[in-house]
Amino acid sequence: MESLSESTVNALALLFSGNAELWEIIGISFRVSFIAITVAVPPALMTAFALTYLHFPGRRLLISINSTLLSVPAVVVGLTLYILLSRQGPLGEWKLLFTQTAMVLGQIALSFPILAAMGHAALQGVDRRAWETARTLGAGPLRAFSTVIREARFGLMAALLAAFGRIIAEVGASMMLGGNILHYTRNIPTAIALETSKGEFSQGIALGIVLLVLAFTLNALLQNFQGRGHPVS
Amino acid sequence: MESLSESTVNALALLFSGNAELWEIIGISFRVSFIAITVAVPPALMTAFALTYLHFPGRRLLISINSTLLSVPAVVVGLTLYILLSRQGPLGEWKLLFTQTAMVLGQIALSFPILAAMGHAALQGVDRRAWETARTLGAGPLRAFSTVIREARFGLMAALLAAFGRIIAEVGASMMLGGNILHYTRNIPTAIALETSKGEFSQGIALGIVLLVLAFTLNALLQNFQGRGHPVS
Amino acid sequence: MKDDILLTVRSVKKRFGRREVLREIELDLKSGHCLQLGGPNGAGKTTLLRILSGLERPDQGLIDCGDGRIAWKRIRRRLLEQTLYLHQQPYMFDGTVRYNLAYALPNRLSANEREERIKQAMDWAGLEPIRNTSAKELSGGERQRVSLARAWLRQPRMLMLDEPTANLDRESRRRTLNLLTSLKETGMSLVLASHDPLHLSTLIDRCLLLHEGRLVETEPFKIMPLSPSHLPSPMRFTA
Amino acid sequence: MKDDILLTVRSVKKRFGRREVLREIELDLKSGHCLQLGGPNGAGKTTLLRILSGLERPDQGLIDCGDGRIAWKRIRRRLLEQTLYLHQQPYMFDGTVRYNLAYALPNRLSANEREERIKQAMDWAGLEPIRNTSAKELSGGERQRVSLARAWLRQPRMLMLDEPTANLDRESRRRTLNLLTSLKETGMSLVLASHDPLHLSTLIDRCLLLHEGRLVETEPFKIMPLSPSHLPSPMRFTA
Amino acid sequence: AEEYPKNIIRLATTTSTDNSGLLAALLPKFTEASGYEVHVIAVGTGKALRMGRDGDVDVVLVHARATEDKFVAEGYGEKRYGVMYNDFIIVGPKDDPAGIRSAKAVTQALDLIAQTQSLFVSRGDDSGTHKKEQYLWNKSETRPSKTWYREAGQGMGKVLQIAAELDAYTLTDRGTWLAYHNKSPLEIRFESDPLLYNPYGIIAVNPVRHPDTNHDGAMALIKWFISPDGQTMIGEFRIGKDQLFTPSADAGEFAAFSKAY
Ligand SMILES: Nc1ncnc2c1ncn2[C@@H]1O[C@H](COP(=O)(O)OP(=O)(O)OP(=O)(O)O)[C@@H](O)[C@H]1O
Ligand SMILES: Nc1ncnc2c1ncn2[C@@H]1O[C@H](COP(=O)(O)OP(=O)(O)OP(=O)(O)O)[C@@H](O)[C@H]1O
Ligand SMILES: [Mg+2]
Ligand SMILES: [Mg+2]
Repeated sequence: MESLSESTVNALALLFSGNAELWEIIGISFRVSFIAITVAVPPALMTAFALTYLHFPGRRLLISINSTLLSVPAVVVGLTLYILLSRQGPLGEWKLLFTQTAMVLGQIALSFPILAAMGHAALQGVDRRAWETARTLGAGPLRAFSTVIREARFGLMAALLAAFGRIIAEVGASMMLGGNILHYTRNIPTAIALETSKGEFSQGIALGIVLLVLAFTLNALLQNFQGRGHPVS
Repeated sequence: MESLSESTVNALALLFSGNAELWEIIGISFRVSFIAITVAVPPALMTAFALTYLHFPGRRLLISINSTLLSVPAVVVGLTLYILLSRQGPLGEWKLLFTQTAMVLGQIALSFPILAAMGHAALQGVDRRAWETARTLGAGPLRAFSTVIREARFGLMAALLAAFGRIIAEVGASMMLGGNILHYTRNIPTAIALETSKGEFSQGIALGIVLLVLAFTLNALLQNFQGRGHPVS
Repeated sequence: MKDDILLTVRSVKKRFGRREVLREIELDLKSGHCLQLGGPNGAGKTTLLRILSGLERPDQGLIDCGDGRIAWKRIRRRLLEQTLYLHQQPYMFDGTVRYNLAYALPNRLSANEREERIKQAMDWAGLEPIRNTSAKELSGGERQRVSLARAWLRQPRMLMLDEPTANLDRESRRRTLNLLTSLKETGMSLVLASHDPLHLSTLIDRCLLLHEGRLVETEPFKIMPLSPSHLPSPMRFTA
Repeated sequence: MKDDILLTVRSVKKRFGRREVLREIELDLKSGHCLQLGGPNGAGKTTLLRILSGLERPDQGLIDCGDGRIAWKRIRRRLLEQTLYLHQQPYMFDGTVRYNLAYALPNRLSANEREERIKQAMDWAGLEPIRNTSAKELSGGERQRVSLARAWLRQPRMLMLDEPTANLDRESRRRTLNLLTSLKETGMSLVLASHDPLHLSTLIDRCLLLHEGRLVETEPFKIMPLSPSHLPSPMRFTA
Repeated sequence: AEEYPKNIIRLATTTSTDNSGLLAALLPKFTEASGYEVHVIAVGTGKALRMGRDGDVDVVLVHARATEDKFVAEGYGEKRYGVMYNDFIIVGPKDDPAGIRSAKAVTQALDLIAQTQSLFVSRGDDSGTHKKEQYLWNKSETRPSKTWYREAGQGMGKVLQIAAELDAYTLTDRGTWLAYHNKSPLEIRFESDPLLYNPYGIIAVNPVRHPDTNHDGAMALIKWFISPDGQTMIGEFRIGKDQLFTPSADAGEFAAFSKAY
């Protein structure tokens, strides 16, 4: 068995030598997940905000439902969308199955509950005087909203990273909705699943490491924007 | 194709008629995930606490690494443990591969970064005066620690739910480490994956619904303990 | 401009759970007047100020700030536009002192004007040396000063001050008095809840006491009798 | 018991970033004494009290509370055991008023004793009517009173009071004076940082002024000169 | 560490044997007869052999003749025993755009697909089926091209679903197809060519290399599979009225086997 360190080196060499197929797979992974998270964030933030600041009937139920959605297996999300998008399904006309768009839809569905639940927890942690001070200092609802988000940015960033981590690494729904078709819908996690299903473990690990390196770079970049990383005490 | 509502009804009927095989699968799912989360929570809390309250060199790096771990695909976690636990691997002596213990290990590895990252965000949101007030009122470090945790319980509960949701629904690592052996290591997500790979979509959906119903019940119970679910403003 | 009534309050009620904090609040607030709100701890001063600032919703009653009878949602928006509430324990946004001051500036100003006004506010509040300190780390008095400086920058029509001089040192109290006096002269109305109104006594036009959820008139400097049993029955005031 | 020195402080320094807040603090605190700490906003009063309570770590210097020269970690533990710091803006735990009071009780008490003492504390602070209210919702003065009641329940050897009478109504101030006086008579030492020491003046044994990071002695009631240029050079005090 | 009990046999096998329901039908009988319990780990052929190589399972049941022989030759497995066979078929859209129905040989069918540039979905996962497909393309005159050839990298069931959605052709084993054909709009477009023969073999993991595998159990299972009883049951296994597998164990092999164990 090729050793772990060896395959790491090989993977990084591949990465930096500009192996086209590898970069294509990476490109598909990030493209799909970026689009998904970009689409999911605004409504998830709105939901989190509504759960935090609005009294409305069914609020608690909604919170429960949302946390429950966290436990929906990716395969079930994938399956449900699959049934909707398949030829026999109600949205079969759109012919979206086995396209990147279908993967984006799956990843939106997967990231939304994480973003909403963790966003809710983060906003709940912000002192209500933040909102009040903003409003009383003349900020309109929109500006006050963005101020509260700024105050909660540490927790919201954690939410973003968790959600992004979940979907960039998620294999069940992507496999089902994208089909893992080379050059079209094969992304890093489905490629890893394929390699390991072939028994090519070191290839799988290598791809995993590629994902890690890229995720780490991204994290480091984001943390620079984040600011308040210092300890509380 | 059987309709969605029909298969839901069938699934619930199965569930309440006490279908032994189904309940066995459910039992394995929850047993494994409960053990995993129980083992993972204390060290994850400690880590979150250290990241929040202690200054030490490499703190920021550790935070970055932890968030990066969030993006490790479950298959990679599974694969790494697989290689370690396989007969050829360094821990092959233990003969853990294809046992529930291996699944537990995989799920611990998957839940730890979520718990630590979200726990960190939750603790960071607690006013530092909480810790100080506890200490100055005569609480020892341990009691002060549990007080801070109590103050952060809303966020910590979100972390717990997210982590539990992730591992109860996770298929990649369980499949690889447990082997999806009927009566031994087949849990709900691997059963779903099996059914859907056979094209038995309605069976898959039915199992997904079972998971949802159970997760929802669990959530509702937990929320009762949680208390502070009311809106901030 | 003086003697305009900016705010009319009629039979406003507010309860928390089973405790009726405000039972029957009647109040008229005139332009350029300063009203002192007295009452023991938990009497409801903060609650009333928050209602008048649009931050808390009354259970019942009428508030009119010049638009007649309108829905609470619109009243609330009007109140938020016209008043500024100075929290009893001011909240600092995560950012520097300068960021916190700039927050209160109206949008329409030019960059130069903004700089100019921030500088004036810093000078007035003695915040120049700590302009780049994180506002979350400030001392109690410094927070209070940032809070007052923000009020000056915002320049609302009505200013609701909740214990503005608590935590302030003697010099800052003097400056606060000067500030509030000059603001009042521009026609701004002030409502002041304070257990230490002595420092601001020259400012106060009328003293009201919150007693059992009602406002009763009282004499300046006798605003906190130990046993309020001899008080007159509640009536309506024009401040 | 009196005249025991509970706490010796020598050349304690503390800086935040580039600002030297405490430069050279020298202090001896005797059992049963009350020391008033003056100084303008941002002088470092809170910082000093927090250091003396073991909540903040000084950059340098010696603190001895009866164990001689020991490592900061151990000093810190001793300080936390022996002193109680009353926050300038008290923190309420998420829970009822009763929960917050019970928190401060020593563990070794029996259930009956606990009930008894909580009841006494509530009576003293007038918290009985709101015993089951969520402490996070309390008014400013009510929080301050809960905070003082917690101090009474804990009964430490030294009490560091940061603006204990801010936000309190007149009656509560009177009661606070009584409380602190009786605590002092039991041999407890008090350090008091306040911009309003008038209410507690009968309590104070000595007044110190934080001036440019040093403690200088001053006369009671002259603790906040507007221009501190005429002050004597720094020296050592025994309070 | 928990010792894996000696009455348990771990069998790594391809998804086709497990998903078709064959093992579920057979193994309880074996357990009844022998007392051994079988833990089935259903994965691709490549991974199943990998598990055998690493000693993580006791016995493998797969269908990739060349790889199996290599596995034995390299000393990972003891000896390959033939168990049964079925055959591969090409399924495709009802209207058969490439017109392969009339093809004389499988290679010709593939050439037609390539010439008409009809969509073709490949397993692309190094499975036994994928290896067979690559072998067939090599025999044919044309080569796949990205424009009409889609490598899915998934199991047979998934590939059938993808092909159905895309109106594409694909190569499948008959067993999986029989399990799926009710749910699929595709139809058999080409079958019956000697090149499409698909034999299954069973191999015990080499006990010399991995002494702690359950070798006795593995041998018992092999014996049962190739015994007349086992063979009859394989032949009698049906989905609907279709027979999935044809038993093919060598009677001579069984005789020799019975003597040895
Ligand atoms: N959100 C709330 N939920 C429940 N009770 C509340 C809430 N807000 C205030 N109260 C209660 O209402 C009463 C009035 O509070 P308020 O803050 O208005 O008093 P106050 O007059 O400002 O007192 P202080 O002088 O101490 O600041 C208090 O007893 C307080 O506990
Ligand atoms: N954690 C911190 N980081 C940076 N600066 C700090 C920090 N804590 C306090 N300071 C600064 O140190 C100075 C002293 O603060 P401190 O709270 O001790 O003042 P104080 O004497 O209590 O003032 P006040 O009368 O306003 O309460 C202030 O200028 C404050 O901004
Ligand atoms: Mg108040
Ligand atoms: Mg202070």
